Amino acid sequence: MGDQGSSWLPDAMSSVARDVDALFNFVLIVSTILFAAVIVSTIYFVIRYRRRSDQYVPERIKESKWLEAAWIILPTILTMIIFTWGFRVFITLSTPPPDSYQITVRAKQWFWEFEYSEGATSTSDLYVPVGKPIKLLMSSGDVIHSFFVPEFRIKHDVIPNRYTSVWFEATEVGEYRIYCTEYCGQQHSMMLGMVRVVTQEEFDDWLDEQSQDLPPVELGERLFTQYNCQVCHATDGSRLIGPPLNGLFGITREFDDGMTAVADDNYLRESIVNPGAKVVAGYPNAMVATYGSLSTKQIDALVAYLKSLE
Amino acid sequence: MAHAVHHITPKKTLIQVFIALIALTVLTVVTSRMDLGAYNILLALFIAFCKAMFVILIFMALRHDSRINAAVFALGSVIVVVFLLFTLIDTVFRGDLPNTVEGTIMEQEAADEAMRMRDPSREELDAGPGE
Amino acid sequence: MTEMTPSVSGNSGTVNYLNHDKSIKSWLLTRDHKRIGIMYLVAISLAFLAGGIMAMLIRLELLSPGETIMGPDAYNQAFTIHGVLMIFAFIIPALPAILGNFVIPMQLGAKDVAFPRINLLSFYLYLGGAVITLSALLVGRIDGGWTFYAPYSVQVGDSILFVTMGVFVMGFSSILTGLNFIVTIHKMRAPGLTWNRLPLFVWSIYATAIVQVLATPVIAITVILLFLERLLGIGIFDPALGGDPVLFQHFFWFYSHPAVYVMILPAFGIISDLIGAFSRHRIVGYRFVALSSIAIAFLGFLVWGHHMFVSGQSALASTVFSLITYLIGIPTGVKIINWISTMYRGSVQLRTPMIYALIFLFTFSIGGFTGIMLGVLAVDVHLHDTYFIVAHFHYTMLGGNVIAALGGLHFWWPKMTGKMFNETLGRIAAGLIFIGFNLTFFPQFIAGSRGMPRRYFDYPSEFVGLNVLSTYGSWIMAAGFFLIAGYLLFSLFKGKKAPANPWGALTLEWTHTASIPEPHNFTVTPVVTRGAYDYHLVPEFYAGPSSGDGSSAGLATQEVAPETTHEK
Amino acid sequence: MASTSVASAGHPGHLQHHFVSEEQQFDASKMGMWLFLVTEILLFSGMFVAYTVFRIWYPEVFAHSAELLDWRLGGLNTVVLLASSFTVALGVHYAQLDNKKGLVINLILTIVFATIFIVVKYFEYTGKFAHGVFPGINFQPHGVGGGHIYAEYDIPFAAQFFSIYFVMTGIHGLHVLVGMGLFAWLITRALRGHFTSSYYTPVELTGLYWHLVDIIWIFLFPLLYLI
Repeated sequence: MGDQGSSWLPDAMSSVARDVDALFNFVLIVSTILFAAVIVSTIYFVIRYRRRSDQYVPERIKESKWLEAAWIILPTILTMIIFTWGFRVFITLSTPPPDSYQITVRAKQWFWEFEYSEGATSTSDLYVPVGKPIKLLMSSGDVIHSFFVPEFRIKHDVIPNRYTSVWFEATEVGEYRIYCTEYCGQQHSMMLGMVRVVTQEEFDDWLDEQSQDLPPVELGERLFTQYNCQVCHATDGSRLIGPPLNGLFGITREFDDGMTAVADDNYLRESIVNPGAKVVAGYPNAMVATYGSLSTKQIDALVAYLKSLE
Repeated sequence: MAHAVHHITPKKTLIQVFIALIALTVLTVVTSRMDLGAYNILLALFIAFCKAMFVILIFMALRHDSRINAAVFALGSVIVVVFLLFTLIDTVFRGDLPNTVEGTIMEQEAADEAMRMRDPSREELDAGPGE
Repeated sequence: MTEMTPSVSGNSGTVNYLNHDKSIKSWLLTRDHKRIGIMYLVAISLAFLAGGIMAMLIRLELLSPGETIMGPDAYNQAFTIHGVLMIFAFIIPALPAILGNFVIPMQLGAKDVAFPRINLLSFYLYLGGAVITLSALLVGRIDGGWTFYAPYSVQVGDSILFVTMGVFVMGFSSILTGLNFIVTIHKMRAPGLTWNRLPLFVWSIYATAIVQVLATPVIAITVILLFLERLLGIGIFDPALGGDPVLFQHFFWFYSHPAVYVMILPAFGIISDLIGAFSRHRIVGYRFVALSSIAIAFLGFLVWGHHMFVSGQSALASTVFSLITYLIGIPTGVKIINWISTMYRGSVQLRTPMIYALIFLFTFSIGGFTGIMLGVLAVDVHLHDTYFIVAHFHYTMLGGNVIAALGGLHFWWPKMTGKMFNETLGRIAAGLIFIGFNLTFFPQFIAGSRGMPRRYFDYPSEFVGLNVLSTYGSWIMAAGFFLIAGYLLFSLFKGKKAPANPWGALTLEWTHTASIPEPHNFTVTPVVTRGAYDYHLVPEFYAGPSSGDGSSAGLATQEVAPETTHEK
Repeated sequence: MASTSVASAGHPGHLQHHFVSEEQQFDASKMGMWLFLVTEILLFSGMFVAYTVFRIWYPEVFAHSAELLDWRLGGLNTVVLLASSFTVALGVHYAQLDNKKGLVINLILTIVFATIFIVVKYFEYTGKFAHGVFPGINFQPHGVGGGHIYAEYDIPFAAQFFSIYFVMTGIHGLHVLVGMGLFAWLITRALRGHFTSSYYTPVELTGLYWHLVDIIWIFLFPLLYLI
C-alpha cells in the first residue's frame, strides 16, 4: 500500500519511496529543530543584550575550547549518520532487482517513447503492472533529458549515446505523471508523460491489444496524440506553432521558398519524415526531424488519419 | 638596497641545468621506445616531472624565491591534481552500478557489428543493450 | 612612540576622492580603488536591475499555468538571461568588485590595491564582457540556461557564442580582481596589521580571491572547448561525435561550484564585520571564522560532483562528492554558531545594517540546512532539478550574498558618499525584503519537493497556489529594492552629513579616514596595535558623550614599535 | 632593512606612489606573476583532463594515432624550447649584473629559438592537413606519406586524439607567439637602457611566463608524441 504524502512530499507510490521519505523527514525534522534553535537564540540575544548605553563596552567573553570542539564533533557525527543512511538508500535506488521487467525508453524533443519486450510500443503513456519491479533502460535521441516520477521518488538523466536506467515497483494502481527535468529546449515543460499502473491482467490484455491490428485512421489518431502533434498543429483550423492540418489533403500549398505543391500522399509523408524540406509560407521551420524513426505502417496510419480530417 | 637581496643564479648552474634537461629529453625518447608496459607512461611522466622541477627551481629560481610564491605554485598544482583525480573517479568507474551502462551505444554497436562480421549466422544479434 | 590622532571630521571643505577632480576623464581613467569600486557599483547595479526585471517577468509568467504574458520561447530566453546576468554579471563580481574594491585597501591601511592599472583593466573587461553577453540578444535567441549543458548548447543558435564569449571575458575580469586582492593583502598591510588582526572581511575576500584565481581559468577552457565543439566538432563533449556530455558537466561545475563560494565567502566576511560592530564584541572564535573561510575555499574544489548525482557519473564519484559535501557544511554551521555567540553578552544595536545581518542568519540558515538535504544521495535523486533546488539556491545566494551585500552597502554608504540614509525607511525596506523574499522562495521548496521541475514554462494545476504566493512575494521584494534605491539616491542630495565613524566600528576605514576619504585614503600611514574587533581594549573610545552615533573623537591608537608586515 | 635608502632618497621613476619601497613593488609584481602563471596552468589543466579521460577510455586508439606524430620533430622542438628557456634564464642573469649586451643577445636568441619552434610547428601542421588530418569532423586521413598509409588511421576516436592534439599544441603555440611579442618589446626597452640591476621586473616576469610555456611543452611532448 502506498503511503500518504505530507505537505512536503507527494504520495509515496513505489517500494523505495518510503525509504526515501523516512530519510527526508528525518533530515527535515533535525534541520527544523536546529533552525529553531538558531532563530530563538538569535532573537533572545538581540533582546536580552540590546544596547542600553552608548558608553557601555562589553567584556570579552571567554572562549571555551571544549564548546568549540563539541560544535564541530556533534554535527560531524550527525552528518555521517545521514550520509550513511543516504548512501544505503541510494544503492537500493540504483540497483534494479534481477527479476525486473525491462522496458526500453527513448527520449526525444519532446516526448517519451516506450518499447516493451513483446514488441509493443507506446508514446507518452508508460503501461506497467502493479507490484512488479520494472527496469527502464533509457537513452536519448538528441539532447540530455531526465526521467522523473515524483510519486516513485526516482529520477535519472537520459543521455545520448549511453544507456542509463531507473527502476521502480509501483505499489498501487493509478496514474502518475512523468516529467522531464533536464532543460531540453522550447517544449521542455510540455515533455510530460503518464505512468499508467494497472493490474497484471490488464497489462497483459493491453500488450495483446497492442499487437492486434487497429484500423489505420484509428491508429493514426492515437499516434497523433501520443506524439503530442496537437501541441503545434491544430485540427480545427487555428494557428499554433505549425500550420493546422485539417482539410489539407488535395489542396495546393505555398512554401516559404515561393514554390507550391499539391498536398498528396507523398507530400504528407515527406512532411512527417523530413519536415524541413517544404516549409509552409508564414510558419517557422521549427519541427524537429525526429519522426523518421516511425515505421512505414505508422506513417501510413498517420497519413490516413490526416486525410480523414475535414 | 632592494635588489641586493635578489638571488643571482651563477651561469655555471644554468649551463649544468640546461645540459641535464637535454639529457633527460634524450632519456625520455629512448625509454619510450622500449616496451615497459604500463611503466612507460609512468616513467615518461616522472622524467617530465624532473625536467619541470629543474626549470621551476633553477630557471625560475623558485628555490631562492619567497616561500609564498612556492606556496602559490604548489596550491595551483594541487588543484590541477584534484581536477584530474576527481574527474577520473567518475570516468574510470563509469557504470559501477547498474543504473548506468559503462560503454557508449556507439561502442556497443561497433562491437556487435564486429561480431556479426565474424559470424554472419547470428542475424538476431541486436545492437540493443545487454542485460 | 608617537601619538597619532586619526582624521575625524566630516568632509566639508576638504579634498576627498570625489571632489579632487570632477572631470569625466578623471573617472574613466581613474586608478583609485574607491572610484573603481563606485563605477562597479553603478555597472553591477544596472546588471542587477536587468536580471531583476527578467526575474519579475518569469514570476509574472508563472502566475498561472500555460501562457500568462509570454510564450515558451520568450520564457526560456527570460530565465537564461536572468541566470547569465545574475550569476556572471552580478553576483560573482558584486561583493569583491564593489565593496572589496572600496573597503579592502582602507581596511589594510594601504593607499591603493597592489596593481591599480590592472584593477581598472578588470573593470573594463567586466564592462566589455557584459556588453558582449548582451549583444547576443541582437544575434538571436539566448537559450540553454546559464549552465550551457552540452549537447544542447552545441545545437542551439549562434547567439550562445556571444553569451559564452562574454562569460569568458568577465572571467578574466574576475581573475584579475582576485589576483590583485591576494597580492594586496599579502604585501600592502599597514605596519602592525598582522594576520590575526585583520578584519574578517579581508580574510573572506582573501579566500574568495584564491577561488577566483584557481577556478575561473577552467571556465575559460570550458568555453573554448565548447566553441571548438560548435565550430570544428572536436567530439570532446558532443555525444553525436563520440564525446561525453557528462565530461562537460565536470568541466562546468569544476568552476561553477567553487564560484558559489566566490559569491558567499565575502558575505560571511561582511556579516562578521556587521555583527562585530553592532554587538561591539570581539567575534567569538575569530581564528576559526578566519581560517574556516580558507578551508571552505579549498574544500569547495572537492564537491562539484554533488550537482551530478543523477547525471550518470559513477556511483563512487557520487559517494565521494556527497561525503565531502558534509565536510564543507560543518565549518559553515560552526560559523553561524560563532556569529550568534558574538551577540551573547554583547551590546546589540539594531541599526539597518545589523537588521540585514539578522535576516542573513535566518535566510542563510535555511539555505544551509536545505543544502544538507540536497547532499543526501538518495534524497537528492528526488529533489534534483526541481524547484527545491531553485529555492535552495536563492536562499543561499539572494538570502546570503545579496542580503549581506545590502547590509554592507548600508554599512559603508556613509563612507562612500559622506551621507546618512534615512534609518526608518531603511528598516521598512529591510522588512519588505525579508517578507517578500521568504514569500517568494519558501513556497518553491514545497513546490519542488512535491515534484515541480525547474525551468518549466508551464506547470500542472496542483502547483498554482504555491506559484501565486511566490509571484506575490516577488512584488513585495521588488518594492523593497525600489525603496532602497529611492532613499539611497535621495540621501545623496538631501541626506544628513555622515560623521567619520557613525557606527562606532574599529576597523581602519572608520577610525583613520574621513567620510568621504581623501584620494590616498590616509594622511599618515596608520600603525595598528590591536585586532579589528578588540572593542574591550578601547573603552575610552566610547566614553565621550556622543560617541556612539558618530564622531570618533577621543580615539587614539598608541603606536607601538612599528612592525614590518609584508613578507619577504 | 625595511626602510630602504632608496625610499628616503626620493621615489625612483618606476616606483609607484602606493608602494613603500622598490622591494615591496618587486615582490608584489612577482607574486602577481606567479598567481597569473597558476591561472595558466589551470587553463591547460582542462585540456590535460580531457586528454587523460579519453586516453584511459581508448588507449589503443591513442597509441595508434600517435604514430602519425613525428617524435623527431617533437624532440627537436623540445630541445629548441629548452634552449630558449636557458637563454631567458641567462638574460635575467645578465640583467641582474647590469650587462645590457648580454641581456639583449640572449633575448634575441630566445626569439630565434621561438621562431624555429613555430616554423617546425607550421610544417607539422601543414603536413597533417595535406593528408586530411584535421581536428574535429573534418578528420579524413587519406594518402600515403612518411611511411604511413593514412587511411589506416581513420578509426573511431582517432578524431578525438587529433582534436586534443591540435587544441593543446594550438593554444600552446599561441602562448609562444605572445611570448615572442613580449620579448621583442623587451629588446626595444633593453636597447634604450630601461633595465638595470635595480629594475628589471619586466624581464624577470616575462622570463617566468616563458619558462611556464616551456614546462607545458615538457609535458605535451611525451604525452602526445611518445605514446
